[in-house]
Amino acid sequence: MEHFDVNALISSHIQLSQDIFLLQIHAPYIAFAAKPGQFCMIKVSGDANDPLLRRPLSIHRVHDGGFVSFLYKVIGKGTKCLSEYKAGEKLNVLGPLGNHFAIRPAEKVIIIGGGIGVAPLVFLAERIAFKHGTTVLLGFRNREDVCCVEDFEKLAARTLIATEDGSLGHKGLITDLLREEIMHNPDLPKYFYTCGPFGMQKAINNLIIEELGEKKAHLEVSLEARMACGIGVCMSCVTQARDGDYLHVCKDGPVFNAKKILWK
Amino acid sequence: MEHFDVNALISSHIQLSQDIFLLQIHAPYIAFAAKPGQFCMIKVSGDANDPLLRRPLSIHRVHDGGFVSFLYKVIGKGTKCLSEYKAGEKLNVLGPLGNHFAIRPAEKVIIIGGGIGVAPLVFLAERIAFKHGTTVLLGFRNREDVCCVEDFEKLAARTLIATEDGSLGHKGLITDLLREEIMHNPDLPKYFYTCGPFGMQKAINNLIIEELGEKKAHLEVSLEARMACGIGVCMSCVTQARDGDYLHVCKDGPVFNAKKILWK
Amino acid sequence: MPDLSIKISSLYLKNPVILASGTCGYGIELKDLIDLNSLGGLCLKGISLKPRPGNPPPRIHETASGLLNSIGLENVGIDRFISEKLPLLKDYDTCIIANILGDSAQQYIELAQRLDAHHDQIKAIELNLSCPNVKCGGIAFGTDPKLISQIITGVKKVTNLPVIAKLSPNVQDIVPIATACEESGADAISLINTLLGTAIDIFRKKPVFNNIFAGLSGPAIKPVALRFVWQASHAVKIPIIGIGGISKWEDAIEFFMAGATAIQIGTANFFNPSASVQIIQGIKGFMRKMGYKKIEDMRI
Amino acid sequence: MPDLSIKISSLYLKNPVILASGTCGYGIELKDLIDLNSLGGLCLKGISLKPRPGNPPPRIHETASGLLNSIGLENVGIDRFISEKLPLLKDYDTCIIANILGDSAQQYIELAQRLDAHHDQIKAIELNLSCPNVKCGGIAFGTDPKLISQIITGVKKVTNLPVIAKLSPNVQDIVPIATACEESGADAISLINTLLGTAIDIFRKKPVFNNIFAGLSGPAIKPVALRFVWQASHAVKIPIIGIGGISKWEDAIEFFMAGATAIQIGTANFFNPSASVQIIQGIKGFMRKMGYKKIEDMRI
Ligand SMILES: Cc1cc2nc3c(=O)[nH]c(=O)nc-3n(C[C@H](O)[C@H](O)[C@H](O)COP(=O)(O)OP(=O)(O)OC[C@H]3O[C@@H](n4cnc5c(N)ncnc54)[C@H](O)[C@@H]3O)c2cc1C
Ligand SMILES: Cc1cc2nc3c(=O)[nH]c(=O)nc-3n(C[C@H](O)[C@H](O)[C@H](O)COP(=O)(O)OP(=O)(O)OC[C@H]3O[C@@H](n4cnc5c(N)ncnc54)[C@H](O)[C@@H]3O)c2cc1C
Ligand SMILES: Cc1cc2nc3c(=O)[nH]c(=O)nc-3n(C[C@H](O)[C@H](O)[C@H](O)COP(=O)(O)O)c2cc1C
Ligand SMILES: Cc1cc2nc3c(=O)[nH]c(=O)nc-3n(C[C@H](O)[C@H](O)[C@H](O)COP(=O)(O)O)c2cc1C
Ligand code: FES
Ligand code: FES
Repeated sequence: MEHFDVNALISSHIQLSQDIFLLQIHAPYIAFAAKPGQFCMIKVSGDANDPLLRRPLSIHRVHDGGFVSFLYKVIGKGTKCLSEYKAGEKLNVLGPLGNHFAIRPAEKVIIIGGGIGVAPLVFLAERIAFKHGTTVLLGFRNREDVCCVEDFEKLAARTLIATEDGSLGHKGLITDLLREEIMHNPDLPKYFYTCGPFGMQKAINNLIIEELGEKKAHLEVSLEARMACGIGVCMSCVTQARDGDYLHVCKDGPVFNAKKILWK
Repeated sequence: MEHFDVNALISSHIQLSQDIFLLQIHAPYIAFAAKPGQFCMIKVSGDANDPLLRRPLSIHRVHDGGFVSFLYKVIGKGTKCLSEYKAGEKLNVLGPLGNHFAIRPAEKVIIIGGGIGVAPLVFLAERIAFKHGTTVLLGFRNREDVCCVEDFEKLAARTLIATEDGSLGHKGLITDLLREEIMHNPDLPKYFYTCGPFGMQKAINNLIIEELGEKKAHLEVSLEARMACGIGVCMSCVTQARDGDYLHVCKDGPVFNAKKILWK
Repeated sequence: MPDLSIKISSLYLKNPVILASGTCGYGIELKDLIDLNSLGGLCLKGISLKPRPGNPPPRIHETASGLLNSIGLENVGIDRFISEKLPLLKDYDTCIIANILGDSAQQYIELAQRLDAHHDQIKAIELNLSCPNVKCGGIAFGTDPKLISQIITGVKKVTNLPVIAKLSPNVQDIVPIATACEESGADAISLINTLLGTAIDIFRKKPVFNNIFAGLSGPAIKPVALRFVWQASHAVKIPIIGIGGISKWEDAIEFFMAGATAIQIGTANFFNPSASVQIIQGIKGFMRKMGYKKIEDMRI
Repeated sequence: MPDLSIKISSLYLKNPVILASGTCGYGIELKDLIDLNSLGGLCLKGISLKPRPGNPPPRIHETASGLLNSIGLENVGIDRFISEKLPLLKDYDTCIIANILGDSAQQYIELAQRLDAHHDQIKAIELNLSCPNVKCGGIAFGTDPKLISQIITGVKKVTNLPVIAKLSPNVQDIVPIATACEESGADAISLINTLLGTAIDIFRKKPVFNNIFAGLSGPAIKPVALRFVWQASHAVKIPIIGIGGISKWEDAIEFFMAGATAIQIGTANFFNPSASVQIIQGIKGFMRKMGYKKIEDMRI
């Protein structure tokens, strides 16, 4: 896996809601090499040492001309720092990192995103949905958090939304949508992709196994872990595998076959 | 001495040359209380811890409506950080701090500034030159570094310039101008003010004593020292007094009677 | 409504936030910037028998999220402290703690005796045990349990004021030292003092500080300070006052959870004079939100 | 043109910049990002006799300008290290240093013996002496001069490779330990390993790490690391390899001036993978500008 450490110009940086931002940089090497599901490590404090570590963000989309975009939520010190960068400034970005989602025929997949976990799924849908249609299920806490719906719709994807408070779409959890999708769809797609909170992905995995059985459940999940390096040298980013081993999210992942993961 | 810790809006921030910036903030309490020679401690890294300490900057001018400006040179990490703030952002500023220049009749004073040491002297000239004229001698390394000349001229001050490389005004040191001023001026002013590098202020002090004798030499200097607190609690900002004691620049100064200082 | 008050032996503090010695001068300097009455306590600049001029400049050097200092314990000496500085704090309602330092056990005892006469104003004595012991070739008192015991026992004999032993982190194991403090009658332990560090001026090719070494403080040292507090609080029963890199209320909570009864704010006062007041508010808010009633409820 | 090369006993390094153990994996992972041939050396991830899975997550926690880690020495074990990892570095022209760790002196000796057979590729062995000694109730080897001597003497008997003793900073006085290393035949000393620290998760009311304590690294610890290097280099004659918080060439120069012969870059590799290469360039530029001909000329 080839990756690059570039000092990239910020081409645009837009606040989409209270705490969600869309960042676009010019990084042709990364744009060219990137595959859906991969991520970058971004230095958010310039030359200063606080915050010290880079922050991992999924590649949200790549654009003609060598642009790469990230969709992120401000949750702490690092993402707050990042949000203060302005178009025209430069950012140190290392990527593309990690493995990627397997690309399958669009009519056979369902993409499932929870919260800011939708970020990498647009890129995935773009690569998959080219010439096809895809089913996309999105879950959010409330209307404020909803994002990327038009992105998926532009790709002619069938996009269903659930919000916990019912302020948009189905009132309830994304698993409700998924159960319905599985039950009312005899012509069931074979491949599922998810990204979002661990608990959500766990619930999705359980549901799919429950409904389809271990053998027919093909689920690729994208996991998060605290990362120092992003390139497999620090051993910090582990998640536990079903066989007891530790998997390194930055190198063995972030995309995993759900069967490999210990869903505790 | 009353001082305030305010979270001030940056009203403008202009790059005057390669490394000199003019920063203006809205800080009515500070503006109202400020006297020439006083300084502020500015937090240059927002909520982050690197750089950790505030940076001392002299009050360059105060303006109607409660605005305060600073004129500073980027020399290291802290001033670099500061220079990246934009108008519309906020800065933590503590001030006004320290003692101040004594205000004397304009016709009796000579103001002498070296390099970025001119910063507090404009404020001084404004307070002094009100209704009067003042002689101002300014020394710089080269044309690039020259600043504030129009500020002084606007105040109807007689402004003479020396640059080390002769790219503007007299070619040579500021002491050349001062010697000439003293020698060719029978009607000598009684009070001198300086701000600038320690070596320059030392040379000026020597020259004045040499030419006028200890008794007639009335020189107020503004000194710098590394400061952690700016308010007299950390004891870090010492300079040595002639009597062997340590003076605290942030509280006993930054303005000192030159006779009190050990010019080593 | 959470109750922030704490007790350290006979000492009652309205809240557990104290300004650390050497970072709040003689207290009065801060009166414009914070309401001194809102503080749990004020630990004043370290005082010696004779005035000390301190070290030549430079006395500070910034490091990544840290501060090296070599102030050299500059202070006005016990006489002027009592005659000039103490009276200025007369009208404030906060707990005043005197911090003392000496070259020998005898000096600590003499200082404590002098201060005891002012127990109307001074509510506790903190012993800075990180000073070099002149009699024993300059080894810091803080590294030798026997010397520490000697000082504490001696001081306890001459005063009824609560005695706080302030320990140095430049030791391999804090447990025997904390235990020695407890056994010799200290009412509390405060830690940490600064970590020993240095910096070099590469353009002059010499150490930044005349004394080569200096003390590191600030957010950089917080993880180390917290470790010492955890270790000490699990080894002794007397209260621990946590110090080291505290600049936000979240930091303070970490120290309470690690076993501290109170905390001191040091370097943060320099870059944010309102830190202490903000931290008191933050502690209150957190306790309310999480349903903690007393500071000690937060202890893990 | 300054000469950046250095010698550590029989070991020749083209320049004094080495990547620190645990921060560059098995080396090969970095090949896309930096020219491995430009490095003075690569100190690979610490290796034990048996593979070690490491600790459960979380394994890292960010602090102000620092990083706490509790990786738990995860590694593939000596067998896979030799069969899978070493061959990948065959074609690179940089000095490969193996870092080893054990539960007992015997394990260090056995590891050294196994590695000695690969002296075509491995040019030195670094002993990580900060591991808890299982036989002695978990006290770190690095705090006991006798244990250290035992390990070094034993290792020197089974290999002719230069042996570097990597020391822990969690001690009161590094001098007796450094002296013990020198006397028992170590070819060099590297320091510091991480400072012991901790952090608390205040919302879960428990330590962030399962093991409570973790190791602090990064720019925050530089002043402390530099102090240890100064103290050790003034106590022994064998070369010192300085480690701790180095992220810029200026930091590296400080270490050389404090007495280091070489340096290692650790945590900086994480937030700036090009740090080592930039530091080599920076050292060169500084030496040229200031007229230094050899690294040792910079020593104060
Ligand atoms: C492979 C990968 C891809 C990601 N993609 C996105 C994305 O596209 N959009 C987005 O909004 N977020 C994404 N995240 C999560 C994002 O990295 C965290 O929200 C961010 O690191 C939080 O940093 P902070 O300083 O604001 O928060 P703090 O909580 O202050 O961070 C403290 C430390 O914990 C780490 N940390 C905190 N939360 C997470 C988390 N969820 N995952 C990993 N480390 C964390 C931080 O990196 C930092 O080291 C991704 C995470 C991973 C591992
Ligand atoms: C009372 C006072 C008034 C000042 N007024 C002005 C002004 O109006 N305009 C201006 O350009 N500069 C002024 N200075 C100098 C200014 O404070 C320094 O240039 C600035 O602190 C450098 O910080 P840095 O991080 O960029 O440099 P670095 O060299 O990276 O700073 C490292 C450390 O040294 C301290 N330091 C470095 N140089 C100085 C210095 N000359 N004086 C004090 N501390 C220093 C820094 O504050 C910091 O703690 C003043 C200094 C003092 C004491
Ligand atoms: C400038 C300075 C001066 C200090 N002077 C003293 C002192 O006189 N007596 C003392 O016991 N501790 C002194 N200390 C140590 C602090 O009280 C505190 O223990 C240490 O700085 C760690 O806390 P912090 O990280 O919050 O600053 C001083 C610290 C600093 C930074
Ligand atoms: C994630 C991580 C893993 C480490 N693993 C090892 C190791 O296996 N063996 C070892 O001797 N030191 C290990 N160290 C310590 C480093 O080699 C180095 O001594 C320490 O981090 C200080 O340097 P730094 O501040 O430049 O990181 C590790 C450090 C980190 C941060
Ligand atoms: S983040 Fe360093 S190994 Fe995965
Ligand atoms: S800067 Fe703290 S006393 Fe002067």
